[in-house]
Amino acid sequence: MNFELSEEQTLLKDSVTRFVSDRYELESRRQYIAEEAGFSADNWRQMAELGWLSVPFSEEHGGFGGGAADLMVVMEEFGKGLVIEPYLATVLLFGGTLAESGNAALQQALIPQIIDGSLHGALAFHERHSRYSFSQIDTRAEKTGSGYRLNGEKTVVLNGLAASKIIVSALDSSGGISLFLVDTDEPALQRTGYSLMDGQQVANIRLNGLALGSEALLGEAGGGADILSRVAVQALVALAAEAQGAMQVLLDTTVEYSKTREQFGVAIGSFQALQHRMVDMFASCEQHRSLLYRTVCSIDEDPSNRDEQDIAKNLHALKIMVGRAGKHIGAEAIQIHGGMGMTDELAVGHYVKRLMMINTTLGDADYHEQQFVELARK
Amino acid sequence: MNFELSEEQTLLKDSVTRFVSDRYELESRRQYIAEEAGFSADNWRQMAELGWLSVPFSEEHGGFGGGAADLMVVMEEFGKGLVIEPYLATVLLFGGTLAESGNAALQQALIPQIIDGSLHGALAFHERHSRYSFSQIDTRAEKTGSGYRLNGEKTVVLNGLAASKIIVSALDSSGGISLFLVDTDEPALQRTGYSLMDGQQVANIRLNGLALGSEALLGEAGGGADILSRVAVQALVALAAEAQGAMQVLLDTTVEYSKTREQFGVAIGSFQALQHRMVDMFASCEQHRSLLYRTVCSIDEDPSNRDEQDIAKNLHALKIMVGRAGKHIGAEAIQIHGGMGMTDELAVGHYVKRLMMINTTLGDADYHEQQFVELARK
Amino acid sequence: MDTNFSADDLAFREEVRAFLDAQFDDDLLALLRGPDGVKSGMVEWQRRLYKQGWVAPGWPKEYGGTGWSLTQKYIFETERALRGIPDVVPFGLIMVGPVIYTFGSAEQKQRFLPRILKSEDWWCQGYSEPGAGSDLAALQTKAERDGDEYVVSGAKIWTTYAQHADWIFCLVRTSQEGKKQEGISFLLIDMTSPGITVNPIHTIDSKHTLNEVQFDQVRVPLANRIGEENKGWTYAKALLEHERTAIAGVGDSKRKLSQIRTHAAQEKWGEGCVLDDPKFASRLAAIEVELMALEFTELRSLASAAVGKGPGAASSLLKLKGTEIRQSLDQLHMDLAGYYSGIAVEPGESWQTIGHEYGSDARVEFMYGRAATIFGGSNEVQRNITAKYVLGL
Amino acid sequence: MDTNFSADDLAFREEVRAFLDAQFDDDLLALLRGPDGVKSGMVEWQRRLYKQGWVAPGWPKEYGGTGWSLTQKYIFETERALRGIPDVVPFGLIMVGPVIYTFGSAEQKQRFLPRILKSEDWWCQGYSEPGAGSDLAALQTKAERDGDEYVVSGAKIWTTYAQHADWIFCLVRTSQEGKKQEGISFLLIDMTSPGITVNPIHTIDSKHTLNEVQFDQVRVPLANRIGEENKGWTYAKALLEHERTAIAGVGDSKRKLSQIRTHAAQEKWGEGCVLDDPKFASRLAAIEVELMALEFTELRSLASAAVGKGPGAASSLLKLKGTEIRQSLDQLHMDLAGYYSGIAVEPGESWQTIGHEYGSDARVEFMYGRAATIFGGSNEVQRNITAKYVLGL
Repeated sequence: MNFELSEEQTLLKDSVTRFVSDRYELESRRQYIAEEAGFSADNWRQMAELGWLSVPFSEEHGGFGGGAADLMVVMEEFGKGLVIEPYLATVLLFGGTLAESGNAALQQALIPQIIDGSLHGALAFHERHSRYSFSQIDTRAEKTGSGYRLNGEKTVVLNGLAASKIIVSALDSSGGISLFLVDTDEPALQRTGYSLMDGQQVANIRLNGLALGSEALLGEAGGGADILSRVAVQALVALAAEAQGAMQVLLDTTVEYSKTREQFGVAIGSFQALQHRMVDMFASCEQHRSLLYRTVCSIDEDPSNRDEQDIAKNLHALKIMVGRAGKHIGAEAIQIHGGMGMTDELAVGHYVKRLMMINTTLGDADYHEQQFVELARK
Repeated sequence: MNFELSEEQTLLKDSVTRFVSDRYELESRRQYIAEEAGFSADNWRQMAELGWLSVPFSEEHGGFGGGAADLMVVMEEFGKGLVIEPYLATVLLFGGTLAESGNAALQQALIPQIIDGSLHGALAFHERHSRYSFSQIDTRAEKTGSGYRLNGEKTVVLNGLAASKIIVSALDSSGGISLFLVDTDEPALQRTGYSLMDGQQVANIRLNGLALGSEALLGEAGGGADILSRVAVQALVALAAEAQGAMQVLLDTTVEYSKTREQFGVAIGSFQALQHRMVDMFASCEQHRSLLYRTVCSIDEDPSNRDEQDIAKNLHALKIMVGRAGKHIGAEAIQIHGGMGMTDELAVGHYVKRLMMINTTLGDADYHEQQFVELARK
Repeated sequence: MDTNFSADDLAFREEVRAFLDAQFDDDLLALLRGPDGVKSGMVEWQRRLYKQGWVAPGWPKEYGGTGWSLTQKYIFETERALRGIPDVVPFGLIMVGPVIYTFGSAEQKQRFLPRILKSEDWWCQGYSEPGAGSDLAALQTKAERDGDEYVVSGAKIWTTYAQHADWIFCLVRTSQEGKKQEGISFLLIDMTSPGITVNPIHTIDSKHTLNEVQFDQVRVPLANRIGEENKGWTYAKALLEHERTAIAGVGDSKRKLSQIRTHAAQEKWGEGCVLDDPKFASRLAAIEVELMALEFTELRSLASAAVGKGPGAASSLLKLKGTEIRQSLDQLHMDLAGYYSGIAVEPGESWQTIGHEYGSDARVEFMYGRAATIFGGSNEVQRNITAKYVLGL
Repeated sequence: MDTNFSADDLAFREEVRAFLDAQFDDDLLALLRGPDGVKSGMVEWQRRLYKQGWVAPGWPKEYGGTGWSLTQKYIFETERALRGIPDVVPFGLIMVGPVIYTFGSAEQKQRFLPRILKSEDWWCQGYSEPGAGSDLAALQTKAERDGDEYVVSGAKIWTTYAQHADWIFCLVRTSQEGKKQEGISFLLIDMTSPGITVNPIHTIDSKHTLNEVQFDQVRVPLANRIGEENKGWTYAKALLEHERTAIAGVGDSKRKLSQIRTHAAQEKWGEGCVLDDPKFASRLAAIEVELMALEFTELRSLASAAVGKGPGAASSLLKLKGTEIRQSLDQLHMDLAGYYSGIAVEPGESWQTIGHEYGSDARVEFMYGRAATIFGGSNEVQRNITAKYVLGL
């Protein structure tokens, strides 16, 4: 039993920490967001050079072959800096879906481009009425002589504007979910970009009878929902690790603020009621960390001992706690910062907003609780 | 708009307050519980003499014709003293069912005996698997030539041992619920008595083919569930008012204790964390009182304005809050009393136990929340 | 013990309903939703109320109040909130007005009150300072006498709508002696005075509501002081008590709750809608129960005041529970909007192409609503006060 | 970063399972459930553990410990709790034993340790006093020297199982000088000494577990003092840290959770069972998630200690979260039992005729469990300590 980072992981962590402290002042972050892509192309190049874009990919695809623990190390530091570059969207969701879909030709063509930073992608799975389900969608893929024709609209596609290729989920005629790779310069594909409160640029994507060749199908026809669930494993760990970083910053900032802010002649951190509440914030933060470690360990378990049911249970539990600990810590951080917590100048509100978006990404706490309960019944 | 007691209600309240302060020291209460009936026959006589047993009955039955507010006044004071006499069981559940069942002959014969204190009754509606539903029962009433034959077992019958007559719910052949009046000296009726944690004596009642004449049927065949819901109106108000009294005592006792108990050289009531928690106890107590007044006002509304849907909604909301405020105030009262809160000597634990039993009587908070939600859907 | 409305009350309710339905019309709605909605929309609405004689129900009749009973005030407030009609901007009508008619000179009454009633002056409040938030009395903005003027220097913060304001009422320090509550005076300051700078504060709801107001040797006539020098704290405290009424926000929360129910019934989820989800319904129900109770906590308080017994101990809970309930509703609305809760659309963009039409409103309300437990005496300070004055701790 | 058990660990787990399954047999169970179960049952079980050499995993090998790694201790603890096997009575084996082998004289070690290991002496703890609960150092029980003896007078309270005890270890005041933590000594006192009276305290669970122990001029040889005079506080503090391990009660809570799941599946409700109720399932899930986290908070603490880094900051949460989780489970079990939760049946009465077989157990556990957040440093004191030492407030 061991919860220490390996030497390699410690080096990786130090390198991401340095990147964040060099490049992620709140003011620089505002500038990255103002760039056309919605993030810094220069940062992305830097990430590619440092090899971070290769972390989750297997060695046969030219990747680092990293496990969940490696990913956690990177994402926790990203969370501390509120890094805006679309690591989740391009590397984990788009790249992860390619890696899980078993289409060797596409993998060989595209994964190296992701790793070298030249290709941005996105995964379009949300719809107006899908809520948090991968399969409750209305976009349809109609079989044609030479391939497929897609009609429908996907919403809140992370990195949907900067992406040059997008993987789209659609219902096929058999009622199953299939995944298709589409180019964003297709005229039958129409994008509306907008921002989320955490600064991310996202898009809604309309497919107006988009015609695709049969090679655009990723994996088996009807196998899309399975692929997406496998992709979610790494993505959920990444989100939780990012949330861990953000929660830690909020906790530390709040405790520090309470030591310096004076009211009624003393530091507000000397008030017992606030002390007890900060202890509860600390508890939420540490309990979340424990569940993150638990989940990471279960995923990185020796293949002989790997227990998929246990992993699924841990992941649901983790996402439940991401949501709840994030809300708890976020609300208390603003409250204890008082009026200052309401301002956009201070970083507090930005961390809180990112935690709120993390909660709603890939299923919120209530959704995962429902899944957790169903799993327990089996 | 007016939340003051009338002059008559103030007199009634003062008289119950005096009774409680004269007769309900914790030690006297232990002695009442130790009596054979599980309560004090002398107290019961006193209640009859003071006219309290007549409060909810209409004037045509020889009662006081009191409304929900009058009942509230009596029960809140009972709650402050943890009065153990079976007012709920005999007057409100047994008497209330008679009054609602519309059987004039039985009403004329029995209600005066309740009012003069000579008759104890009980209402047997719980079963091993009924949980909080009136209708999910297994006891059956089979039609015979001359009447009915009852088979089954009722559980946790309040006042089931002291009662000489019991109203029993049973499924008839059409699947409806009917109510039957039975004498407890019938040989085919077998009772097992036991105690609840709040000191109440209750019984399980086996009906082994008990033969009844057709006059034993109360109200319409199959109309039992409706009658019971009407009976529940007054009973729920009474339980909530009793809870109000108990919560008020717990709050007051806890605040007082915190002013005198010293730790670390100061009264524990000077610790801000405890102060804030006691404010939350106060809030629970006052919010409960508000909902109690809301419910009472809606029941006592002029007949022309009476809104049954509104009353039902208020009653469910009230019982939800009885459960939640009771748990909250009870848990904090014990915690803030520290080790002393764990002892049986102090009254604290006894109030907490009574609140716990009130929560489970006639449906707990979760059950009523479900009902509240269903009502909101209509 | 009853909540029966008299026949007169019921007739009054009909009158209120008729007025609100007629006067809060589409033109006004368009104005309120426009780019300058807070100022031009609210001024227009308050003038319509003024014409009806209803703009200041809290004021004594002699100064232009309505003379309504507490029940009538409650009826008006309920009907207003149920229609989603915003409350009047409080700084003139609810806050400084009562201070002026209670403690002001005859000249001050004559000069300021009619302009407040007619919404000719827009007021803002200068209490909080960068170093003095919940600890209001620690304020440092200085006013030194120079002839028949004060010279005011310092800064006020969290000043709502200072960017629109013609006047600001301020607590300033006129003496360093004695306890910090002593030595404070209450001044009315013309916002066009030289030396005043208004700096916007950008808040987490991405709106511009709050400001910092700096005073650099601003000259204020002595005649603009309310009451005596160094007694300003007393006047401010009286005002805070006045502010307490309707602070529970029951009507607004009821409306929010009913919006959430409507939206949850529209939101598809599996074969049904989100409202069918027992856990969602349970969260909604738990809040509704608290709100049903709070409505009567407020009524108890009003009724007690109406029979001359003061608002009662439970009134100390109105802000605490009111803000907690509102924040729970805001959170529930956010959870309902799901990933659409995060959409930060600029005014005028089409919702239809993007997601739920309510997502962005829910977010703005959630974000700005965090302030409800911070400003106007944080909930921590409210608990301290209740512990001390109600529980005697 | 991994939680893989080594092959040796897995083999050890098999050994533990085999031992527990064989030795925790029906005879023992019957003894434990008998009228004198706590004493005779626990002594028998501890003797079986002693025979196996496993009764004191926390002790150094030289004094009779097991020499287990932290992982092995964790495995043993998990397997024990999953089977519902009670932990050893802590006062001798977990509490005073370590004090004696760490700070005691050679004579004391020789005299007391073997008898503790063999469960020949039953110990109890004399710390709390009527006036000194969470503020332990305020204790007043006095020990005055008289020749080669102390004369002890005063009272201890909340003394668990004092009615069974042969010995009590006590903190007593031997000096009034200096800070209250100074002037305290640590004494071992024979419970058969003249002047000792044990008065039962009846608690809200209707069981007799706690007592008040009065000392009226009780004579205790100086040789029964641990270490130096007036240094008792230091020894007691060291013991409190020792006590921290496994304080989270994860294994016991896991077992309780699985009991609740089983009972909820048996409890009919409408067409299905209570476990099908989404709200019930949601409450259960929320607690399980916290418990899954706490299990790893404990493991992180153990693993950190094992590599010589101390238990880490998160270990301060083990008691806080552990007791909160346990109390939530107790409440859920009560709610599941419904009106049957209130049944106060005497031992030996038949459950079948009355209601759910688990209702009364749930109630006793709920009631006694309220003490978990009060005794051994209340959760309020735990939060104070964490705020100070972990957050630096």
